[in-house]
Amino acid sequence: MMKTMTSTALASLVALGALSGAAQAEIRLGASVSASGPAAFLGDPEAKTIEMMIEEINAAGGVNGEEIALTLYDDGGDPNKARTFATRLVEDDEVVAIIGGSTTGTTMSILDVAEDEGIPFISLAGAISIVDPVREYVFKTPHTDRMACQKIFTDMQAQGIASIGMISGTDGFGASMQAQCKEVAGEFGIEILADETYGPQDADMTPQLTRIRDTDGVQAVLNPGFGQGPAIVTRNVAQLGFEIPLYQSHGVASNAFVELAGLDAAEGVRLPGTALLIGDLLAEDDPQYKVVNDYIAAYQAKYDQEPSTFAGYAHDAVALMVDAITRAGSTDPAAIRDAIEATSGLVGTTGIYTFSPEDHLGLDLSAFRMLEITGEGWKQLD
Amino acid sequence: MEARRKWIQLAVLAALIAVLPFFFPSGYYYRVGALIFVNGLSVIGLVILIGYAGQISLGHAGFAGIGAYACALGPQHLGLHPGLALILGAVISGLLALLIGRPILRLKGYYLAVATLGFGILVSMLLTNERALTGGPDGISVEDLGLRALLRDLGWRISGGEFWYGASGIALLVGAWLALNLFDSPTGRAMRSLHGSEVAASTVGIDVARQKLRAFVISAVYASVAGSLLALQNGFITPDVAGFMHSIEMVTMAVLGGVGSVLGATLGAAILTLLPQVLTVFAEYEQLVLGAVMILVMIFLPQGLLPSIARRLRGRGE
Amino acid sequence: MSLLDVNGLGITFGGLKAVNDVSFSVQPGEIVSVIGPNGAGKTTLFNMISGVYQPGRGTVALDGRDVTGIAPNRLAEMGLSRTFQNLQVFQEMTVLENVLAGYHLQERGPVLADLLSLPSMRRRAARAREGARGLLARVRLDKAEGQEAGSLSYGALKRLEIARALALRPKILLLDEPAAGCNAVETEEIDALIAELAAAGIAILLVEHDMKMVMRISNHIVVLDHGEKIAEGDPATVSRDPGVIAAYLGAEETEAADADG
Amino acid sequence: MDALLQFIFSGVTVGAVYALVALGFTIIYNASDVVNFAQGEFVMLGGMITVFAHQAGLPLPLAALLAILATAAIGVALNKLAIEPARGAPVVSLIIITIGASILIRGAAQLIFDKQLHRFPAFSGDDPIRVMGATILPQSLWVIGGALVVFFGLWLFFTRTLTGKAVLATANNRVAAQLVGINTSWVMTLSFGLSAAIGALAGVLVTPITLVAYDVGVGLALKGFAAAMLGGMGNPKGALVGGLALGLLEAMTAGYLSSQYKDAVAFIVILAVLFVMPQGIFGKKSTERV
Repeated sequence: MMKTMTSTALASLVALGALSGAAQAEIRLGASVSASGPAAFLGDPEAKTIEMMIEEINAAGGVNGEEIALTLYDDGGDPNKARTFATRLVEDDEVVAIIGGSTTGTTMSILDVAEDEGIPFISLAGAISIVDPVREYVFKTPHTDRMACQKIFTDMQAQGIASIGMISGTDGFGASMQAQCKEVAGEFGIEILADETYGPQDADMTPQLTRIRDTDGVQAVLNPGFGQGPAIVTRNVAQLGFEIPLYQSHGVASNAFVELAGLDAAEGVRLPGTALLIGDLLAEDDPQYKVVNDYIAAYQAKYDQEPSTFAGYAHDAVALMVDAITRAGSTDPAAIRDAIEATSGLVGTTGIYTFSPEDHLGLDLSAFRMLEITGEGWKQLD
Repeated sequence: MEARRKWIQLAVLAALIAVLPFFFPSGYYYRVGALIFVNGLSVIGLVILIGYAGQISLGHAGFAGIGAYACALGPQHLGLHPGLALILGAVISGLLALLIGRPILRLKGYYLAVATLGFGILVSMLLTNERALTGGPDGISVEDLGLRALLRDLGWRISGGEFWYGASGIALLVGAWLALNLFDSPTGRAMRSLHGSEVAASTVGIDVARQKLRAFVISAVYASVAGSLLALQNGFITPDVAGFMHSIEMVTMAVLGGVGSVLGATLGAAILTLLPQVLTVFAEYEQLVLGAVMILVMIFLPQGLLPSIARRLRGRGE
Repeated sequence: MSLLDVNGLGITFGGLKAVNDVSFSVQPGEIVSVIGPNGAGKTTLFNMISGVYQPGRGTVALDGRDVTGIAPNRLAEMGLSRTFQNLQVFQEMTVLENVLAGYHLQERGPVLADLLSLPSMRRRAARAREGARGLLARVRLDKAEGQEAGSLSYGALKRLEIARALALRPKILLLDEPAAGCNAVETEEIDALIAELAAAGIAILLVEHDMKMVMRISNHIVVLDHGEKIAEGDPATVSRDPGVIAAYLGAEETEAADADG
Repeated sequence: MDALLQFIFSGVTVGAVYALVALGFTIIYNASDVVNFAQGEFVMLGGMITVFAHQAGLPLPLAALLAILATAAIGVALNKLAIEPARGAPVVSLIIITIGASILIRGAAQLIFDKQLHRFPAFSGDDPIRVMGATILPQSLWVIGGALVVFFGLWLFFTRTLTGKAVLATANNRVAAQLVGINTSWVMTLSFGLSAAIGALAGVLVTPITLVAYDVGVGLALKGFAAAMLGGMGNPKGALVGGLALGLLEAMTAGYLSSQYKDAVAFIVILAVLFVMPQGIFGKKSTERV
C-alpha cells in the first residue's frame, strides 16, 4: 500500500514539475483569471484578450527586445484556487508581475501573495476595497462600483429623479455594487425606497419588481448585476409595463445584453459604459478612438465576436503592464511597480489612466459614458 | 493486529509528509501540500460519516464554512485569538450538527442527501446575504494565527508556505490518528455495523440514531476545523467555502479514494487537489477529465482507488 | 409469570392481516418453536416481538414488563436477542468484529475514550475480544476470525449470527430458521447448542422448517397458519392435531424427508 | 390583489420550470432507483442544441426536435456507458457517477458550444397577457402547458401502458421482472432516453424565459431535485406538486417577506416537510424487509 501511495504522489509531483519551468532570457508575466466557472462571463474574454495581446506584442518584437512569456491559469472563480495559482506564479513560474483576479474574491486571494512577495499585480475586479486603502503592489483597471453608482446617480439627478427602487443580484458583482450605491445615494439626494435582490440563476423577478412598482414614489429602477439576471429583469420590467426608467450597470454593457433582453424590452435602458461599447460612435479626435477601434478589430478578427467591457479591463491591464516594463527597462518587480505607479495619461479602452502613490486606480468618472439603448443602437447621453 | 495496521498507516502518512519536501523544487509545492492536507482532514470526517456509518451528506461544506467564518469573525467581533476562534467554530459546528442531526438523520438515502444539501445551502446563503457581518460574496479577510511570528521570535525563521505545510500536515496526522482509533473501537464498530444492517445493529443493542448522530457530529467538527485551517492559511475567505460545489468536491474526494479507508480518502483528496494543478495546460479539458475520472473509478474500482487496488494486490498475493 | 408473554398480537400490511391475535408464552429454559407453512406470519411475528415492526394490536411483555413496540436496542438491553431468516450480517466487517458488535452493550463507553484510544477503551475492547473469541470457538469459526464476514459460506454465516446473538448474554433468544441451508452435521451441532443454551436457563423461541429438529428439541410448539394460531402444545399433541396436519404437516414432512434423504 | 395574482403567475411559471426538471427525474428513478444528477445537463443540452441548430439555419421547431432527439441519444449513451456497468453500486457511488456525468457533459458543452448566454425567441411573442392587473408572458403558458402535458403523459404511461408498468416492475424487483419476461435492459434504455428527452423539452420551453448557458444545469438540477424530493421521488404527481409548491413558495416569499431569503425559505420548508413526512408528500412508505 505504501508503495502505491508513494509512487502515485511522486508521479503527480513529477508531472507537476514537468509542466513548470520555462526558458530563461524573457519577461515572465503571470495571469490568473476565471476563464471557467460561475465568473467565466468575465474571465473568458479576459483570458482571450491577454493571450491575444501578448501574441501581438511578441510578434512585434517583444518589450525592450525581450519576449514576454505568459503563464495563464484558469482559477475557475475559486478564491482558494486563485491563491494557489498566485503562489505558483510567484514561487514556481517566477513571474515578475501578475494580471488577473476576475472577481473581487479571487483578487483578494491573489493580492495577499503579491503583497507578501513584492510582485506587482494589476487586478481586473471592481470592488473599491482592492485599492482603498492603497496597497504597495496592487493596482486595478476597472472603475469601482462606487464610480458606476456615482455616474448613474449623476444622470438621475439631471433627470430630476430623487427616489428609486433597487433590484440587485446576490452574486459578488451585484451585492458589492448594491452596497456601494446605497452608501453614495445620499450624496446625490437620492433615496432608495425599495431594495430587492435575486439569485444569479433565478428565472423570474416579477415578484420583486411588483413590490418595487407598488412602492409609492419610486421614479426609477436600478439593477446592479451581470449575467442573465439583468436580461430577465429587463424583460420582466417590460412585461409589467413599468413607465419609469430602468438603469442597468456597466456589468451588462454589451451588445449581447441587448440581444438577450430583446430590443423591445431593452429600448430606453440607461447604463454607464466605456468607450469600448461605442467605438463606432467615437469622434475621430477622441483620444480613445484609435485604441478602442484597433482592439475591437483585432479581437473580432481573432475570435469572431465582440470584446466585452470586461475584456477591455484585461486589455488595459496588459497595456499598463507593458508600458511600465518598457519604462522600467528592467524585469525587477520593484522597478516595474514603481513604473506602474508613475503611469500618466495612458490611454486604455476603459479610460485614461494616471496613477499616483495615493491612487492605484487611476481613472475618474470621465471614463464612464452614460449610454442609452435605442432602436438604432447605443446613444451617448453626455 | 488492527493496532499494528493503524500504526503502519500512520507511519506511512507521517513519512510521506516529512520526506516529500526534500523533493520540492519550489515553495509553491508547500502550498499544494498544505491544501491536500486540509482537504484530507475534512474528507477523513466524511470517511467517518459515509464510510463508517453509511450516511451520506451533500452539505458538509456548510460546517467548513462555519469553521472558516468563525476564524474570520471571532477575532474581529469578539476579540478572540484566531486559534480560539477555530475551537469556537468547531464547538458551534458540533452543537449545530447535534441539533439538526437528529431529525435529518431519520431520513434515508436520497432524502438524507437533499436534507443535508438544504442545510449546506442555508449556511452558504446566510454567509452570502448577511453582508454587514460576513462581507458578503466578496469575502472577508482573516487575521493571522500569529504562530509563525512566535516561532520567528524563538529564532525559527520559516516561510508561510512551510509553516502551513507543517501545521496542516500535523492536523491531518492527528485527524487520521483519531479516525483510525475510532475505527477499531466500540463506537467505531457500532457505526460500521449500522452501515451493514441497521436492523441487525439495533437488535444487538446499538442505538442506531445515537451512533448516526455521533458520526455526524464528529464529521462536522472535522469539516469545521479543516475550514478554519483553510481560512487561516489563506488569510481571506469567501462563502464559496460553504458552497454546494465544495460539498460535492468533498464527497467526491472521499468516494474516489475509498470512503471506507482513511488513507484512501487522503489519496482521493490528493488526487482531486492535484488534478487542476496538473491539468493547467489543458485547463479547457479539466472538467471533461474530472467527470470521466469520477465515472471510470466508480465503475471499475467501486470501493474507491486505494481499497480496490489493495484488494487486487492482496488477491494476487494469495 | 413467564419470561415472555405474547398477548393478542396482530399486524396488518395493506389490508392483509399478516398476523392476527396470536398469544403464547415462554418460560426460562424452555424451547418454544413457532411453525407453519410459508407465509404463515412466523417471521413477522418475530419482527414484532423483537421490536423491528410496530405491532398493530396486542402486547408483548418481557419479565412482566410491557415492551410492546419498544425499539430493538432497548429490548436488547433487557435481554432479548435474535437472529434473522434473511441473513443480516455486517458484511464488510471481519468475523470477529461481527461478534464484537454483539458485545456492544458491554464494551461501549465514552466516545472520547474511543477516539483517543484511551487505556479504559482498550481494556473494555480486550475483554469483549476475549469473550468473542470464546463464542467463535463455540460455533467453530475461530479460524476465520480475521476474514471479512461477506466471504463466509451460508452455513457459517448462520452460525456467526448465533454467536453474535449470544454475545448479548440474552435471557431469551429468538432464532429464525437457524438450521436453514445447513448440512446434517451442522444441523446437529446447532441442535446441541440450542439444548445446551436452554439447559443454561436461556429461553429459546425458534422458527424452523426442519420438523425432525423441531419435534426433537421443542418443549412447546405454536402453529401458525394465515397469520392465526391454529394449535399449540407439546410436540406429540401438535403432531396429532388434525387441523395442523391438514394445514401444514403433510406437505412439510415430505419436504423434510427429502432434505434428510 | 393584483400583486398577489402577479406573485402567483410568477410562482406558477417558475414552479412549472422546476416541475419539468423534477418530472425528468421520475422515470429514471422509477426504473432504476437512480437519481440522475445529470438531469439538469439534459435541460441545458435541450436549450443549447436548439440555439446552435437555430443559428446554423434550422427553423426553430426543427432545431428543437433535433435537440430533443440528440439529448435522448446522450441519455441512452449515459445509461449504456456509465450506469449499466455500475449496476448494484451503493447510492453514494451512483450519486458520484451521475455527478461525474454532469461535470463531463458540462465540460464537453463548453468546448463544443461556448461560455456565453443564449436565447431564442419566445414561441408566441413577448406581448404580455393581462389578467386583472397582473401579467403573464405567453411563453410561461407554454412552460406550464408543457409541464401539464408531460405530467399527464407520464401518468398515463405508468398507469395505463404495459411498458410503463414494466418500468415500475423493473424498479420494484429487477430479477422478478426479468423472470416474467420483461427486457429490463430495454426498459433502462427507454427510461434514460425518455428522461433525457423530457429534460431537453424542458430546456426548449424555458430558454426564452431563463436563457441558457453551458452551466445552467447545476442550478436547475438542484431545484428540480429538491422539488422532486418534496413531492416524493418517483411519483409524477409529487414532481408536479413539488415543483409548483417550490415555485410558489419562492414567489410568495419574494413578494411578501424578503427576496434575499426566498431560497432559504424554500429549503426550510423542504426540511420541515421531510421531518414530518420522511418520504415527501406523495412518497410511498417503505417497510424494511428483514
